Amino acid sequence: MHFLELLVELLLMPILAFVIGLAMVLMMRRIGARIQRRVGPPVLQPIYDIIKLYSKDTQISHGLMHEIGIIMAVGGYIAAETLLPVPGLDGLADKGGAVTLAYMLMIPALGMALGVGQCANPNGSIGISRALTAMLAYDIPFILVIFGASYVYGTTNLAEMISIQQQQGVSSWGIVQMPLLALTALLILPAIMGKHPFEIYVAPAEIATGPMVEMSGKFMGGLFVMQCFQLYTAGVIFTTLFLGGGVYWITFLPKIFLVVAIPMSVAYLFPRYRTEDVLRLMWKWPMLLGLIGLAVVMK
Amino acid sequence: MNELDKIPVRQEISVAQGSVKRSNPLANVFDELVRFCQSRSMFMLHYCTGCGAIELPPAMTSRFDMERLGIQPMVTPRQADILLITGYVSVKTLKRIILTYEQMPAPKYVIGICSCTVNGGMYWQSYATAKVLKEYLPVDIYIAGCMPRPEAVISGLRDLMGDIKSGSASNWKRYFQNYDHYLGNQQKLFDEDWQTPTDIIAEAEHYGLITDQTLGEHTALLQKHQQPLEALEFSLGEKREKIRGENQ
Amino acid sequence: MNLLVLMIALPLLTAFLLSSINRISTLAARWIGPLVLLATAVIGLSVWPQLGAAPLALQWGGFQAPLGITLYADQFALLFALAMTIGTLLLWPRSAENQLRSSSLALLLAGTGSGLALSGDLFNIYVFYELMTVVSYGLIAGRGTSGSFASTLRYLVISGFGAALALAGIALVYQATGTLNLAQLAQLAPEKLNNLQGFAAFVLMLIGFGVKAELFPVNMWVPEVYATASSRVSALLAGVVSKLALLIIMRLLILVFHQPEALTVLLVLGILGVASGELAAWRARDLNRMLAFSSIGQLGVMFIALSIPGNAGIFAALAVMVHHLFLKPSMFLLAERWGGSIEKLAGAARTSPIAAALFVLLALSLIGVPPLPGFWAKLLVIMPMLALDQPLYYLAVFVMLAAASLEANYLFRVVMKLYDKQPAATSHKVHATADLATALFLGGGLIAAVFMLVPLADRLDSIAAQATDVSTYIQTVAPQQLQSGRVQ
Amino acid sequence: MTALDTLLLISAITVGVALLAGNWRVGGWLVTILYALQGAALLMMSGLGYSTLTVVQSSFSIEVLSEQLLWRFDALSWFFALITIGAGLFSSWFASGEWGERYRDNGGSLRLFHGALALNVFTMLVLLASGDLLTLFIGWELVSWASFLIMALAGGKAFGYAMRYISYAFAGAMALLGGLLLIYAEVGSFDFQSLKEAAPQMQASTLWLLVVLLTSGFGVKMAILPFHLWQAKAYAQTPGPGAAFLGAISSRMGLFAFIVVVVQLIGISRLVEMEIPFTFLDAQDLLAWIAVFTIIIPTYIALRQHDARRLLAWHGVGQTGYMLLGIVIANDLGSAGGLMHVFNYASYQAMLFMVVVAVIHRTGTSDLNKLGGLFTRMPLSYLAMLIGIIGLAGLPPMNGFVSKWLIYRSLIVDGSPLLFLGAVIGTLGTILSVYKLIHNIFLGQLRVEHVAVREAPLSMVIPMMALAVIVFVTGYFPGLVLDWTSAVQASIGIPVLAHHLGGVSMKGGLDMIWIVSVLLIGFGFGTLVFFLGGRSRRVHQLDNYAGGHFLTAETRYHYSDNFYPGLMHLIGPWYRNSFEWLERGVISAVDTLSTAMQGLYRNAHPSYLLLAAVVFALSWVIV
Repeated sequence: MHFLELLVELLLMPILAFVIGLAMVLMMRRIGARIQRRVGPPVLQPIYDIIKLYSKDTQISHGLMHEIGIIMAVGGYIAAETLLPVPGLDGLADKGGAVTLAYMLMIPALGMALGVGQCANPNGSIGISRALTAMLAYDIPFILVIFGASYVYGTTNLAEMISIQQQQGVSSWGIVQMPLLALTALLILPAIMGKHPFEIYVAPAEIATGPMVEMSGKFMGGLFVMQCFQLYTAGVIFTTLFLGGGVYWITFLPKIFLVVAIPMSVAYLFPRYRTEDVLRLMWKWPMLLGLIGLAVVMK
Repeated sequence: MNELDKIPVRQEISVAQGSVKRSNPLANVFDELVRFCQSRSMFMLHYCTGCGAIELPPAMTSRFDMERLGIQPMVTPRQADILLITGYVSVKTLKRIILTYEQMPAPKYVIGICSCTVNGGMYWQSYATAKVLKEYLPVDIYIAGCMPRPEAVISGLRDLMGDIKSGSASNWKRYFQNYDHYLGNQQKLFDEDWQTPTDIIAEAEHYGLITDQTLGEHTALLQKHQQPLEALEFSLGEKREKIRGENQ
Repeated sequence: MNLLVLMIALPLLTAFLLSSINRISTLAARWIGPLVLLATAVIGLSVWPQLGAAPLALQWGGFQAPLGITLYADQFALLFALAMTIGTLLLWPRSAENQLRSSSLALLLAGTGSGLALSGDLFNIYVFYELMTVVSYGLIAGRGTSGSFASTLRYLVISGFGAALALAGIALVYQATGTLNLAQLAQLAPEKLNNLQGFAAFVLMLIGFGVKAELFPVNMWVPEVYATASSRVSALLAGVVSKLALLIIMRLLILVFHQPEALTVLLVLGILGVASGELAAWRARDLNRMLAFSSIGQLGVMFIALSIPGNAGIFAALAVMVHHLFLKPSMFLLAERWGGSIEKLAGAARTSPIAAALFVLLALSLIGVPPLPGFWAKLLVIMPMLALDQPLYYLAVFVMLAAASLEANYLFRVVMKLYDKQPAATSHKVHATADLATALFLGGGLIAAVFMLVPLADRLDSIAAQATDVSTYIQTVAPQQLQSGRVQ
Repeated sequence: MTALDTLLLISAITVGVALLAGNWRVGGWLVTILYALQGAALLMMSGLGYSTLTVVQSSFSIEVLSEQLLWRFDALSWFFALITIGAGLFSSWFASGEWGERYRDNGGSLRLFHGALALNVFTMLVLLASGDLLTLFIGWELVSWASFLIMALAGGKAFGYAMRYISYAFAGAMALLGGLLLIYAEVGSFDFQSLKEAAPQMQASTLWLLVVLLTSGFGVKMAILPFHLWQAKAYAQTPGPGAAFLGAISSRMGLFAFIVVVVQLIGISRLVEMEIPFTFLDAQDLLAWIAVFTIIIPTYIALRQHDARRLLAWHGVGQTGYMLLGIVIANDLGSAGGLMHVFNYASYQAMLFMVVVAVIHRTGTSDLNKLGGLFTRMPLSYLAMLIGIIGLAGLPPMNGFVSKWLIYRSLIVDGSPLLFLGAVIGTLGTILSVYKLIHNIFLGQLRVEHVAVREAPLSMVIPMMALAVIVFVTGYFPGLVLDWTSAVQASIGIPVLAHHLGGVSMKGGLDMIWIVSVLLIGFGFGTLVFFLGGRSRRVHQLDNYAGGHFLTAETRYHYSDNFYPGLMHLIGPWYRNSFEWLERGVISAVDTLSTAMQGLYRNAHPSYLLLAAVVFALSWVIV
């Protein structure tokens, strides 16, 4: 039937995600610079960085798993993007749904963790330990959000969630239906994206950027690509769950950029949290909000 | 103290290699693009050995903002393109600097900041200080001064940027090509069993940068003392004899 | 028919003649005891089939019942008479210095035991019971250690009290009915003994005879005696003699005392026996004491089974008794060389693998692991209790099940020690061949029972049915009395 | 002679052959072939797994206590038997080669090991075949003691753990016996059918008592809270492949019996009616919450282990919670998930144990703080462990994801956010813990003493790889297993899950064929992107950034101990060993009582008691 069409969609979705992700990285760095009253990087800086990293003459590898780890990290995101419906492109949204997506997103993290492990650098392992702990911290409220949304829309299919919100107008948007859960999601968004103030796992001065300590050249480049996907995914998921998704790119893009911009703008104002403080914070306020939100939603 | 011109540097090789033109015009464009990106995205490892480091924060923060030039600080040699050596280098520190340099992925550049890296500066008489950085590592740019202001630092970085863009900043290759010379100087300073856990000769082979200056008496001495450094290979069966030696 | 009398008379006679025989020939004195017992067993077995159809009553001493000495033999009684005889034969006491004395004591025990099982009136029962008690003092003290004397004394005191109480109970019965013949009592009981006096008589007799049956408050002698007596004697006392005492109580329950309170007393004492015995066994540090406490627990289960009204209770009790009859002597025989601290047993399985394996089998059966006989016996006890749907019986089930868990725990602690890979410092004694062979024979009986479960159950059921058939009892002993009873 | 007779006969023969020939060089292989034959006999009944057959009777039956004892197979038994025989086959295969020789050389009795393993399989088949409550109990006890046998084989410490197991198991069995006999008293028969008919009329109080007794009985074997303490240590100490076998299937027998009696016969709908006073909960909720705590607590205990076998064994306890949770939810999704998780879990748990045993075989330790960097030395074992941990953590593309997805989805459908949250907390803990497992063994720095280590022998690698293939293929095509679970659902009277080869056909369903394909293609593109960059150069593990420090082979440069300090800083104080405390409390209570009883028998003067009895009796007479 529309097999060819689907194939094109599947190809297009990761590419779009990457391009938009690049722009988001730029935006993030610009926001950071502006907050610090700097000029910030030029427009094409993310591309420069990636090209430079891929074109390094020395690509230091610590073994096969180090390489496979990076492949898993990038490949996993490429695959995950096809589960994420965007205007005009539903991809495989009906084959998996929100729960599948949430677990698919752990594949890149796992790949990266394995790759870092192979490097035999304790700084990397410490970073992974902290990153996994942080994941434990934010995933618990995140799962409340996923559950709440699935409950409200009566489905875990993201494409259906979008169509429900689109058909019934703004009043049916997630943010109106379940404002507390939206707030929860917003609170944990910087942690999901691994950004300030929850980036203890990179802690450059302390554990030499943690997981990235042995990453050079294209390995680092792969992680830069992954970061683009990461920001994009976070933005799109939030938009899909709470902001009605989008039928047109023209309305969709501002939403996802806004979603990413909000935590970024706030985040740079805070100092880093320690690991146990991340846990304590995440398990206190977002969790509380999430539970109340759920109670409200489920009556 | 060695004279600068006594260093047997074969300038013409590196220059010729740096600006080699490929016959395919597209490949040329590609090379240009890569060099441009490399020049516009420089990650630096500031090895803050001395007082010069104090000038870097202003260069990075709101006043001068290096990031607008695509220059970012990085904390591990694996991610860095530039090694900034910001001040005097004691003998003990130099060992670390050399290791760090060797762990950086090519193309890599060294910038010596402050007079101390040029000729020892105010430590010129110190017994514990390596005076001329250039004897041990191929330095791309010196930014002299005690200490140089942020403007000078940025200016130096821009010079390097230009060199990279034009393809003439290829001093890193000299380290491989003349490894015996650099190693000799290092051995003279440290001891004859001096070694780092990095395998420079294998890397030189990897990039085809072995010249007749790469290997010599000093590398022979090195190989006498060196622990074997082959990467760990997969093993399914019995053929373990080669790697077993690693333990001894 | 009259042969049955020989079952009692022959061993008794031999016992008294033994010393004379010994003067003539020591060899004959050594062998005559077992041979007589063998002969008695053969007699008993030859009578066995004909009892299936109808039980036999025997008036002895020239008077008719109720005045004469009445022997009553149904399969139930004969089973335990046989158990007594064969048990004594299997567990024939072997002591180097006092062979003569212990032989005659064993013969006496066998004779009195058979007599006890076959007696048909309370007075004879009391006489045989007392005789048996005295014989057991001798057997227990036979070891001659200070410990055995002390425990004998303790046993003596309690038995004395028990005997007095039993006698008081019998007196009460006699006062109420004017007879001690069981058949006549069975006739009179519904009107004369179905009151408080009857109940008091029952309780007194229960406690009195309960001394031997290891009934809860009067079983304080058990651990010390079994720990100090020789294992063969302990096996005999725990395995066989206790069952005979139980048999009397069963007879009394079936024939004379039908008060529901009687059952309640049995139940409560049984529960207390199980709980106290198994709990105490949990902390026992040597095998003999552990087995002693465990046998208190097992006897408790039998009392619980007896407290179930109707045929089912007798059947269940019979099953548990027969199971215990095989199991406990076997275990005590194994404990013969494994006495002392359990810690010292570490690694004993290496020196005596067969004994260790047998111990595992016995332990498994004791705690009731299917398909071994112990499980089915336990099932027979619990099933009718739950059907009764009464709180006290639920409690009993709970206590039994909890006790089984404890039992599994302490028995397998021993097993673990036996199979420990680090052997203890002292070397282990190997079992005497005779001990091991007897234990294996009894253990083999348990395994054989697994394969003959169905016929065995049927057989026990019919024995129980025969035992509970009161009217047959009365009719067999004294047909004319039955009629006159009605006239009265 | 029915197919079931054949199966049981071959299984019994396997026990005999194992006991007879276990010590021979070919003994292990002989036994392995016999397991394969058992598998073939099972396949003769494969109609059970596809709902074309409903029941296969055994022609053997006996009558005891006027009860007809029956043995038969239905879809549920078939499904569990498949896993049992598979686990037996692979474990025995694993044990047959070099592992067995080493075991024998170290003084172990291979005959006893193979015998115990075969006995376990046989007794489990007998249990699975039970056709009424009495045979169920008989099978139950046989299985318990067979597991005890294999646990105690190692001697030493294992004795203590096996002892603890049997104390729990026997107490559980007694609870079970109480429950079953209570049913008999209520229903008047041990027959399944009569219980099923009588259950709807039972009084709530009886039913409560029954559910408590049965669940504790079955729960001890499943090691659900609060009976979970025995399992991990006992399994971890079982010799090598025995641990793989026990870990894979042994405690599932509890689940099997739970499904048969509580789900199939009493019925979950009956549980829903049983409300707990003064709460919003009913019996089903209670069970679900027990399941959830069984997920969470053992998983986070596993996180603290530093012995690979214990870590896995504790996860085994935790994973049971998922199965129970799915089954207790009892809608089409949940029960399919719970059942499928039994299969999935068996496949990867056996494999993970095998990997750990292979590592012990080669390095002599399973201490996570004494290993590291074995990836280059044992790459195939690493691959197996990787696949296994992805399965255990429940991530795509392995089969563990599918079953967990089903359970999550059922909780969403059911509208139980807190149960869902609990299940996810368990999964997250699992991810943390399995990463630590693979990292500390295979990743990081290779220690000097392990440089000469080689890949495990083929006799060990092949079973691992075969299991890995199963884990992946049933993740790719979950329909293969869902066919069987659907047959089981049909036979135990739960709504059947609509499924296809790729997964679940429903609104917001799951199609693993697409998901996995797209993931693999994604990896393909990832590889392309990766090779856009220049050729990579492998460096020695000592060529590593250490803040300028010079690394040598003697430098321990591997992060392993206290792997999650940040997390432990916060949740560390929450580990209070409450259950250990509880257990010790019970033991000392029994101890005190026992001392009192001993005192009663030993010290208290018997005549006093006698006197009391007399006074009591006389007063009764007089009053």
